[in-house]
Amino acid sequence: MSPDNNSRLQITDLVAGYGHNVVLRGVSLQVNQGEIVTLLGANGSGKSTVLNTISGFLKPTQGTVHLDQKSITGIPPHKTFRAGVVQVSQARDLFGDLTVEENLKLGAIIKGDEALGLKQVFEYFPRLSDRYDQQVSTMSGGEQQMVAVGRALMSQPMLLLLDEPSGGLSPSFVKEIGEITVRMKADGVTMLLVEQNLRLALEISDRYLILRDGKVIDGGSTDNLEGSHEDIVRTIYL
Amino acid sequence: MKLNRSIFWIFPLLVLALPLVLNQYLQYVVNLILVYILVGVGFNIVVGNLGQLAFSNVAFFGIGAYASGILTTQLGMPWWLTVIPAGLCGALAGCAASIPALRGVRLFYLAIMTLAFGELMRWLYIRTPGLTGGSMGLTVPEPAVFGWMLTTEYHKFYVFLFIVVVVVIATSRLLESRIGRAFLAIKNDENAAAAMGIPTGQYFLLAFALSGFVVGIGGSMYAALVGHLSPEDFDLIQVILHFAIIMVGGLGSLIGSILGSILITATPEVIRHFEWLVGSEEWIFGVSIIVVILFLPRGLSSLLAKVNSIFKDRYYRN
Amino acid sequence: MNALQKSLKTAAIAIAIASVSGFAAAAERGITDTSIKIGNIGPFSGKAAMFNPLNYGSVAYMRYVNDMGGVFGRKFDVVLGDTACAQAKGIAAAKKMIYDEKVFMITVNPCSGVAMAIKPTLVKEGMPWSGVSANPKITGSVGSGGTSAPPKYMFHVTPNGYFSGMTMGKFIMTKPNTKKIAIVAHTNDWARGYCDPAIDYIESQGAEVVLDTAMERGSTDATAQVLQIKTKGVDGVLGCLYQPELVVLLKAAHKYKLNTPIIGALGADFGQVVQQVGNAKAVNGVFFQGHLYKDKIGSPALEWGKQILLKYLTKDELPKTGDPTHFYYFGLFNGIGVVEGFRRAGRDLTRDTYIKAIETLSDYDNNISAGRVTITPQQHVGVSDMYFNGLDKDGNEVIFSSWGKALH
Amino acid sequence: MIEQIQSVLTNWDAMLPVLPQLVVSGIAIGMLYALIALSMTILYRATTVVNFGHGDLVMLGAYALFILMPMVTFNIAVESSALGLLASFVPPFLVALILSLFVLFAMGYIIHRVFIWPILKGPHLSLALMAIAIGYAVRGVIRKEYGKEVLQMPRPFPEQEFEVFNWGGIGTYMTLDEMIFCGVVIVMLLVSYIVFSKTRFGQIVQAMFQTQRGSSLVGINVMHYNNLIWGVGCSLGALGGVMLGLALALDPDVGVWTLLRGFAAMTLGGFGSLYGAVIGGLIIGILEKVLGVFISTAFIEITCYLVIILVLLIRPKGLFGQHATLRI
Repeated sequence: MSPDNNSRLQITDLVAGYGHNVVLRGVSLQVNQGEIVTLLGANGSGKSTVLNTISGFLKPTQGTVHLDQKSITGIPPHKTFRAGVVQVSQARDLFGDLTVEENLKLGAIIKGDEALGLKQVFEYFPRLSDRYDQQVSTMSGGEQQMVAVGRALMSQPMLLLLDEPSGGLSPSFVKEIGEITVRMKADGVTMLLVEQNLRLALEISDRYLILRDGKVIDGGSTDNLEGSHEDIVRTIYL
Repeated sequence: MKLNRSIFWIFPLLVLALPLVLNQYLQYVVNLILVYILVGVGFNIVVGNLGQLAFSNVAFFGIGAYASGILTTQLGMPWWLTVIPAGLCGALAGCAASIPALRGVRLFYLAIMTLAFGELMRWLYIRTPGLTGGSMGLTVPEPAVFGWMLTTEYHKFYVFLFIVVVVVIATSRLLESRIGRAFLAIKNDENAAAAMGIPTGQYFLLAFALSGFVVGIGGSMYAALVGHLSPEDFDLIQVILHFAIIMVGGLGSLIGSILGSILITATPEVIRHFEWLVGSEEWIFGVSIIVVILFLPRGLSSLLAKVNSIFKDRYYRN
Repeated sequence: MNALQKSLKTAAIAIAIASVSGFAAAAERGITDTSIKIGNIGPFSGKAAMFNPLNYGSVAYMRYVNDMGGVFGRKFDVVLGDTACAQAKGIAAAKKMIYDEKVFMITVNPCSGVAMAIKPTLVKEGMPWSGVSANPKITGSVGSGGTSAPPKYMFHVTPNGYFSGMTMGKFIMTKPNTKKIAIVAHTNDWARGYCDPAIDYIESQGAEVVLDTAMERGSTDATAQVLQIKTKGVDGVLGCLYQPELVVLLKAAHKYKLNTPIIGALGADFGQVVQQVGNAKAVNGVFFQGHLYKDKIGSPALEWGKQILLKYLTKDELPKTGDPTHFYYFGLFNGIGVVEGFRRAGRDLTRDTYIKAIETLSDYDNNISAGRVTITPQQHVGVSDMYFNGLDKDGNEVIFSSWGKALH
Repeated sequence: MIEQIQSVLTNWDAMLPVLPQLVVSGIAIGMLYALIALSMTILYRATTVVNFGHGDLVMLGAYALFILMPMVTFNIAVESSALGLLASFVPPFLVALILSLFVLFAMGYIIHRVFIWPILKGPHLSLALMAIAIGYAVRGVIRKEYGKEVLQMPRPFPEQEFEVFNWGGIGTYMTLDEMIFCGVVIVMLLVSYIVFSKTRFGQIVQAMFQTQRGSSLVGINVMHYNNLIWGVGCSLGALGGVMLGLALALDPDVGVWTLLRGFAAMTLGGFGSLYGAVIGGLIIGILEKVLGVFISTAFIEITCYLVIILVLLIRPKGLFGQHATLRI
């Protein structure tokens, strides 16, 4: 598969794992500019591992990762960050004792326009501008998720990796996150998503990919799937 | 290769013949190894099995040694009768050392606290000259067993070997039982263990007391072997030694404790063999530990476990 | 190797040796016609390594004797052993010397704890031991801090802690109107080995030890000690301290204007202490340091010793900076006595003849120590007096035999 | 014990006038503890690793200066170039000091990069023992080379004492050493306060203290900054070592002594708190002196142990501590 010009992220035959435990056994996928792609799969199918390998927390043993036709295979997280890949991890990994302001500003400490970033983040999350001085560890899960996404946006990333953005959130927050994701897409942010909430995932994304046993086994466009998710559920779990 | 666990009996049987081939110097080194096997086994209960970073081991060791020394010199008891009381004194100290852990002091806080406890005990040995001989040290009479004097290193060897085999087997049984599994559960996730209904507090106390008991017996043997106790023997260098034994051998592994004590006790003697290395012991020791941690992070026992799965400790998973 | 092979080999060696020498001496371990094997043990590593020069001083003298042709054609084969000043390691070092190296005798051994721990083995094996450790219990007879006859094979050529400590007491008591004494000591056997006999002596003279304070190794400040001493109003201070802490004590004493004499034990080098205090006024008339030699270190009378040390020790064995310190001469002192024993024992050397020879040392002038060496079957400590370094009014180093009285 | 209490009470009148002196010299020595605790805190704060071998690196700092000093002096004497001329205006002690701080910075950087970073994901115990073993090896090398004698630190200025104030005829004194120590520590405290709260570097360190993975997520090169911080911690510790060397003498065993005092100061002040470490150091310094005089000098040694045990039992987070994730 040769990288085509429209692709933002191109992964080819990725093999990776922890020690002797191989998790990814040849994953190939592509995310185009301005697109939202969702990775679906059962627990342990390797979804988060894909994100961690892209952002450099895990070194692949085989395969390549290209961002805008440039290889970012196996380089450490701080370099993938500079290249423009920013991950919002499942655990969020926020700076708990620091304030919302400090967390957001740290998002742009290495790269990015701080003022522009703050303006953007407060547009998406007006609620955060009210909580500017609040210590992050005292906030609710949904608000923390907003800070995490906001922090990731501070560096104006080329590719945003979102690991279960709706995980453990109340329905109203899930809805809000969904709406914001759509708005970010409208603003041209490219995203690769890992999501358990099928409804949300299919609602916001352009395409979906199904991962099982460390391989992409199915995928397609979400356009003509209105209402009939059973096939997908069957592919994921059976 | 299929091996039966009964091969563990071969080692003590093999070493029975050691006095025939060793001179008294090498026999002394072997005896010292036996002492440190108990130290390692005891230390490992708290550090390896329970997963707590407690450096109180040296305190147990010293208390055991001094208990034996004081009972023989002050009360005139024969040495063999003081072994169990020395263990009990160690166990008592273990209970005391578990108090911070019971109060929720963990990790590195626990480490420096128990470090301070050990140093405080050393201070106490110095400040109670009436009992311990103070800084001049306490000369312990030649050990006796049932009226027999252990005059040579060979005599001491058989008695020590008997004690070590009994204690190690008992510890092994205990760690394979429900108690050992509870330790393991606490090590892996304390909150989950508590949620499963394991009374974690009791097991903390038990582990520390057990560790103190085993190490206290080791201390008693040390008193019999060395014959002169001085407070400086139980300082922070000893902490490093104990720590190195279990890390080099393999955390939470009985076989590891044995291998570790053999290696750590024998290394200085190997260096001693090369006279031109005189005075280099410290840095060689430091560098060797660094190398082992870097390249063999799970210790020597992990090497053995690769050779044959029988050497894998059944009560330890990482 | 089975027992039969072993005994055959031993027999073969015995025959070989016997055929060469033809003397009974061949049966004695550690000696041949051309060599005497000596075990030289001490803190080559560990926290008392600053006493290591004691080992090298003895080594230097034996190398010198070897260079002069040895004793009756026998040259010293010195084996070094590290005790790290810790019992368990020290016992290993000593047992290796006895059972593995099969040395004729063990010497130097500065650490009392190790000496006490190996004493039973030495006594059992009849292994001669000439040490420099302080604890009077090691070789002490009734007259030198012990409680019974001295162990047959163990002796000090040098004074032990009992005599040195007592001399510290004697020295301060010769100062007129001395009634109250304070002690500052490390909490180890070395320090107690000096200070306890001193306390006994002082109390036997009707004076009072009003304060016995501790100063830990590594202390950087002696404010508490000095202020306590000051509030007690004492007439003299005995400092059983190693060099760094002694310097700290002297600095603090000067800072708080404690104008009381401070007497140091044998744990420091006088010249270095004066230099390290960095202020002659802080030392002059105040500080007196135990001294064993017939003249000042670096004086012409001891030049021969310095030459031996410089010639026979390698660069690694000598100090990194400056001349050999007091401890090197202390080692020489021990080495000379040990070698003199071999000279007196004659050609037919056995352990028994060696000890008998040592016990003939009487008023022996070794050309290094101030006191003459006398060892008798009842008394295994060679020298029973000590002198004191101090500065005179002009700031020159002087050796005092008692308060205000110079040796020369 | 009862006897001692009685003797304290009877000596109260005699002792009381020396109290100001005890406080002053307690502060002076406490500043030294504070500096060492500060260097350990900085190291811990960024990397959340506690360096059990820190004492020996502190010791190494003093020896580094001792070793470098003759080289520097020699070079300045020989060099006749412009650089040499320039250097001749700077006292050789200062040159050697700066060089030794730099050497220790490099040591810290390399130690973390080569020995600590590869095992960072391993068990806590490996980290603790690794740090101890590094310290032990350093001590062994120094002892092998320089252990046979008591070496004296080169002195940049003569020892002198001053009467700070006089209360009822009893003077309170301070030496020049102590004054300079206090000055240096205060300056260092200010510098680290500014660096940690006002600079970008400080923000990054702050972030790494919170979560290292989170710091990676915002593009911080965690390994590099950890290395740097180890370097900074070690060179700050080396500064403490130089002072220690001036106050005592060069001693390869000073590490253990240092480590426990540093721990006590950190514990009392609260782990991770910079000013807590300093205040903890001062309190322990004063406490040692006061207990040493009013009760017994035997208490000087155990003050720090008692502080550790009591603080952790009664108020584990110390005076100013905050809870944070610990990685040993």
